[in-house]
Amino acid sequence: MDLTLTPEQDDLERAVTRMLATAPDAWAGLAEMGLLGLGVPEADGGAGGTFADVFVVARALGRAGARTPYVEGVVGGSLLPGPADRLVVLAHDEPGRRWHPGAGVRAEPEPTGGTWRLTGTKEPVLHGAAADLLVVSATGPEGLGLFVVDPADAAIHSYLSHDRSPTARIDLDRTPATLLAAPPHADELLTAASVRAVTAYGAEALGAMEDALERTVAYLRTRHQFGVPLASFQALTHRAADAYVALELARSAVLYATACLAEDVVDPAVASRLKVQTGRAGRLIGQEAIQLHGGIGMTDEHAIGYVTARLEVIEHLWGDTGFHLHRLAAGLGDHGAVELLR
Amino acid sequence: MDLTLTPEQDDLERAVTRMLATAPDAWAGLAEMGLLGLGVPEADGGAGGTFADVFVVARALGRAGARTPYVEGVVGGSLLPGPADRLVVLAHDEPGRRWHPGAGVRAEPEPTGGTWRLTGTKEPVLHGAAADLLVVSATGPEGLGLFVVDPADAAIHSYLSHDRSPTARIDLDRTPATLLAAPPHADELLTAASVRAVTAYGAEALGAMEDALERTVAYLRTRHQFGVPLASFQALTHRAADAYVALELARSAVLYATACLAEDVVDPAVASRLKVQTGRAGRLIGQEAIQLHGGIGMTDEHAIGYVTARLEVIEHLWGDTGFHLHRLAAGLGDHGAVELLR
Amino acid sequence: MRLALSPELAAFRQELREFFETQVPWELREPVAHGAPLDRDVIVETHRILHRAGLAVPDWPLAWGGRDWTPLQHHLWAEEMHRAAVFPPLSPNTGLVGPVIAAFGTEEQKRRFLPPTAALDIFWCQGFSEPDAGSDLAALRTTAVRDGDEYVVNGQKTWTSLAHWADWIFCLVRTDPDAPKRQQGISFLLVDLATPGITVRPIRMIDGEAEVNEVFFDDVRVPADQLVGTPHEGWSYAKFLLGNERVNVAQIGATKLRLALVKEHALARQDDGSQLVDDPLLAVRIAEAEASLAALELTALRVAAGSSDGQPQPASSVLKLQGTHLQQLVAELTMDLAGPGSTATGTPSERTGAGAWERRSALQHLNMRKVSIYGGANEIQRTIIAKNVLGL
Amino acid sequence: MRLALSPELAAFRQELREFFETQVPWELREPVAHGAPLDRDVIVETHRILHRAGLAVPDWPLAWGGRDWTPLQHHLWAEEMHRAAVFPPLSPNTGLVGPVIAAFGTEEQKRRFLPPTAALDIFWCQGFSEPDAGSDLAALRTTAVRDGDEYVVNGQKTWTSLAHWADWIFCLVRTDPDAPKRQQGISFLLVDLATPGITVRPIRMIDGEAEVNEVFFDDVRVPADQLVGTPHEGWSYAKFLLGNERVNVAQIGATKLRLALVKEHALARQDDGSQLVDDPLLAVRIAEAEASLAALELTALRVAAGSSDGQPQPASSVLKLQGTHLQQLVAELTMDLAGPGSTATGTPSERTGAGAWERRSALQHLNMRKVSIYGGANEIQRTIIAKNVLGL
Repeated sequence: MDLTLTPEQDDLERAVTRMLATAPDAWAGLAEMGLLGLGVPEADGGAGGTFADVFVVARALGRAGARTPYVEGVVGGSLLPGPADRLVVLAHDEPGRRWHPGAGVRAEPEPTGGTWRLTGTKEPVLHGAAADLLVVSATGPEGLGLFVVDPADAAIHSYLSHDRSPTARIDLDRTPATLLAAPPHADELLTAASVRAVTAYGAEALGAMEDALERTVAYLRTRHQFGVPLASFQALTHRAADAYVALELARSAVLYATACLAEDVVDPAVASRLKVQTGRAGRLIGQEAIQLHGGIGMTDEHAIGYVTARLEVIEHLWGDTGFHLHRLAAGLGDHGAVELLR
Repeated sequence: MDLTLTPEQDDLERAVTRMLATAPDAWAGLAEMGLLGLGVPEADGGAGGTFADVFVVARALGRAGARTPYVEGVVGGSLLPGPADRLVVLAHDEPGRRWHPGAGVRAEPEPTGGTWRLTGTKEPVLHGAAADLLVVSATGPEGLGLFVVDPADAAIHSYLSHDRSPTARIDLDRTPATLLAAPPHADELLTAASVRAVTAYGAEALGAMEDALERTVAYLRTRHQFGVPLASFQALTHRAADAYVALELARSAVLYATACLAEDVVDPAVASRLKVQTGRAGRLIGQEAIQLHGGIGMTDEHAIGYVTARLEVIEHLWGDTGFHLHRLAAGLGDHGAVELLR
Repeated sequence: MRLALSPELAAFRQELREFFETQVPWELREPVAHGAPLDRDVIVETHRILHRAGLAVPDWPLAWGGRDWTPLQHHLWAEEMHRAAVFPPLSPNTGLVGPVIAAFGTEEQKRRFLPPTAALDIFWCQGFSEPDAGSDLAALRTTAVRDGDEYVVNGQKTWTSLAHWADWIFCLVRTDPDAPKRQQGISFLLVDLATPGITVRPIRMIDGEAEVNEVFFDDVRVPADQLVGTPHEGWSYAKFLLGNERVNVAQIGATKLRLALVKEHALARQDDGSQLVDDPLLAVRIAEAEASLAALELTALRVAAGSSDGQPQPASSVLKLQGTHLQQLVAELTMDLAGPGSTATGTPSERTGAGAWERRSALQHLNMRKVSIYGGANEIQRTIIAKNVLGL
Repeated sequence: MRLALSPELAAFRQELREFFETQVPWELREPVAHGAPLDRDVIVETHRILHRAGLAVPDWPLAWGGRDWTPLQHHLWAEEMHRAAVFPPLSPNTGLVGPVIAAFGTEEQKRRFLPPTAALDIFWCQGFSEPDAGSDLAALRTTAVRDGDEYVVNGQKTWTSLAHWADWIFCLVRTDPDAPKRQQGISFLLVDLATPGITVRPIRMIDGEAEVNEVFFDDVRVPADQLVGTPHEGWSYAKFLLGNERVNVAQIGATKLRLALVKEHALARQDDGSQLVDDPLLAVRIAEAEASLAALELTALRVAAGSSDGQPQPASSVLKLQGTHLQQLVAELTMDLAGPGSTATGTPSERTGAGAWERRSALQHLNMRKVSIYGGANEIQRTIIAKNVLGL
């Protein structure tokens, strides 16, 4: 096993980071660099590459605090492969429900042939308003299915969430749809998509945590109180050390999940372990970052609060730490010790 | 509401503390001071007084690290009131089972009249070998009952537990017994006994935590490393401050539970909240005490390790923190906000 | 030791409960109950209703509108107020500047300021922190130089809560820059925000609100009779005041209200018949929060019973640490109950009302991160405990 | 990035697994599997079986019995060893003094000491800590004064693990009391414990065991050729060695074995048909421990892959902190699974064997509190991370 990046991936990271520091529009920049559709086979119109490339881009986006539909596109592209410049967004979460594999949106077959009508509401759908196509989960006569919807046919209400991500509510009212996957295949597809989503968001969270810790450490070094730098207060530096430990453990979990996907091993337990590690680490690092910055960490003008907010958004997508702990607990009897080396 | 002790109780505390510092045998000292049978009505042969007096004695014992059957006697005396110099010990826990309200010991009625035979094993029974009488829980034809057993009729195997408390395994093999309480009255009695036990052990744990924190603070003040006292390391003093906060919150929970019992309010939820507070605080303070003492905290010659061990014993008696959290969680719907003032 | 309320106290509590629930209209309580953003009208109207009933400044001296209550009566007053979702009397007025003027002001200052302060005819804000003087308050650099019958003030305050709504500000200013210690040479000055030379600039926070401000002083001329007490002795008044602030900042009543709402959400039947408490991890987190909050409330009652003459006790640091911890814990718990719904913030107008608790939850969580920073950051409280209580 | 083991590595692992399970008798592994107290015979016999198979010192230089393995091969070796409950080769020999002699000793010292050290013909113990030099190791006061061809050693060591079973001790001693810095003037000395003037006094610990000792030196005469490397340079050798120690002290394999036992207990059917994992809090604690341990193991693999020439990396402090945290967490979890059974310790003879895990659990928990204290206390590790990694 080897969890390091290739020299090519290191180059890619530098290039993306450089672009993000200078380009006015991160999304356009990614498109220009040909980085959309990474992980989608070239035969399907994607950009090829492995999930390790996705990791590199997502982590760089997290470090830079850029809000793009990148991860959403990776997930959508895995459900509905196609040209790299087409953004497919999955609309799955629904208001008033904690994340769960079922869905309340109802699908009704049209009398005429293979088309369907969907009715219900999807929210939050991150970057839903930017989608070229929507994949919508809905419960039909035989169970949960996945459907393709043209966003032009749906009522899309868009706003910025607390981390400044463009987010949407999508109202469907007998909205025409085509079937992408019927039950039980839809469940499998959704599970695979969830593993990809958790891993790609995990890479973004890793980048965000790196950014938060670096900013916090720099602040401790330069900010003076009581006539000395904050870094001379051992209670603070020891907490920064604990944050670093959490970061490195989260990094290991994300790198491993990436390596699994890069070799087409799709394992929900691996994703759940990643979610638990990044969930705990994200909360610790995000909250310590604000606390150690003091008042300015709470202001709109300072980026650190939005890093913390972003980590909370990621925590609540695709099941939170508690959800994944329960899932791991339910599977305790499936194995003896965890075998990492395959 | 008033959670302070009376001047008489303050005097009592001083007297007990003085005795514990000098008397060769703490248990004999308590007997001599007439402090056995506190909380048992004088009409029943006890020493009278309220549960606040029990609190005072148990806390002083905890501070002094004395290992006496005091709390066990309070619990036994509440089940089977009688002369103050008679030690009644409840034998309820059984090997191989986490604490639960049922019991595996079987009770069989004798064909001849009101006597019974009990078969099974009780362990751990703290101070079981010192008992003048045992109250044993056992399941009979109609459910859980409480029985009185003469210890001379049982096989008692005694040892020192990890905190140096005399502890016993009691093997019953068709051991004669008399019925103390039949179902469902036995359940009620046991529940009331558990509230008393949790509160009295809580007072002892409070004393033990005070002792642990005081010793630790004294060590931080006097021990030098890197040419300065440990107290000049902020990371350590801030942890001591957190321990103090935990101690004060635990103190409040114990004082309140004591006030409830002193006015004959027997509320399992109050006991569970106490257990959660002292459980968390005990683990924090016990573990920090060893860590901040360093190597000598691990040695048999130094008392601090036994304070930590004692806190763990108390944690595992009458349901641990997890058990009481579940019980509180199950009762969430029984009330709105917690009403402390009655 | 005594557990039960006396019949007199039970009646006292009942009277307060009735007052808060019937005399403060629901329109003024609803925004508090549902965690809406602060609203100046709600604050002022509620305060005045309480003041008219003699319930705005019960802990002030009797001569200035206080009530001769026991600590337990004060506790019941606060608890019933929060329970009914009544916005408490404005704390800069009632808990901060008022008590300082009452304790250290001249008779003339008392007569001039205490009645309008109690009545909220003056809306006060607190000007203590500066860009380089937060936890290290004694590093403050705003100066007030005596010039005839006036002080000329120059400098900048920051994190000034509600300055954009306030009429007056009370400030710590440096009047003797040559004092041998930084804590000396500081004075306590009352300033009308309408005085020329003052600029108030709201600071937008991560939750989108602008509760706090920067306040700039540029050759602001303040009459010398607005200096409270003895010149250069302001630090001791500030310490007196911060002791009060730490007790308030435990916010037990407010947290209780939030936690009751958490339980309501967690116990509500979903459309599929399930309840959020079916998740044992969530249920246990709620139970633990409830147990912790009860222990904190009991600790506050113990501290209140033990306090003497308004001198702050070291125990107030315990209340600040644990009080802010629980405020944050309950906010986090609310957000976790909302799950992905916490991310579905919607637009500001979609975040009002009882039904929108999920949309508000993440923003409230973010907002709540401030409470362990302001009013003496929790790191400062730990140092106080280590030093003053443990002798470390 | 690569996930799967190559066929060669998979075969390598299989070979080790077979060796450990068939060539090390169960009598030597059973005490390890069930957490029995340490036993000198188990340690020595196991070590010698491994040594005969070339598996005792794989990370030593090739010339002295090492194997030319990749970091991943070393990891597989350690993992399979722990998985089979094989007591690892004695770490003072293989991980501490051996590498120091190999790196810094004279050719003569290597020839004299390395073979018996590898074969455990010398049982070594480490004499670093002193009563007033624990975390602050440079405060050590044991002196070694040159007298002709000998050093005369006086002083006291403490926390000396297994000294009561050892043949030799390697010590840090002060050879130049006038050195300008405390870290200078320290030397690394090898001492036969049979030398006159040495007293070993076992220290009884709270779990009743006596793993550690005080060692007193009273005019102990040590041949000068037993000083390793350059006089007064011992501090740098100690730093080299402590870096190694921190990697070992993560004890991932041992924790994995303990956690597997926890799962076994938790999943076992009770006589009433229930399982301990029916309690969701316990089940979730186990799941979380497993996730954390996997992350730690991956981190160790990353550190191993990145290490160069045995130079300790700052990352080893991460492994020490989290490794000891998880050792303690799993011990605590085991005790909590046992519940009141943890209090039913019984007598020592009742605590042996697989069935007695509950009786052992609290004592093991107490014993495990040491791991965050020794080998560089966790407070020291945090300081190292803050300083060397974060630049604070």
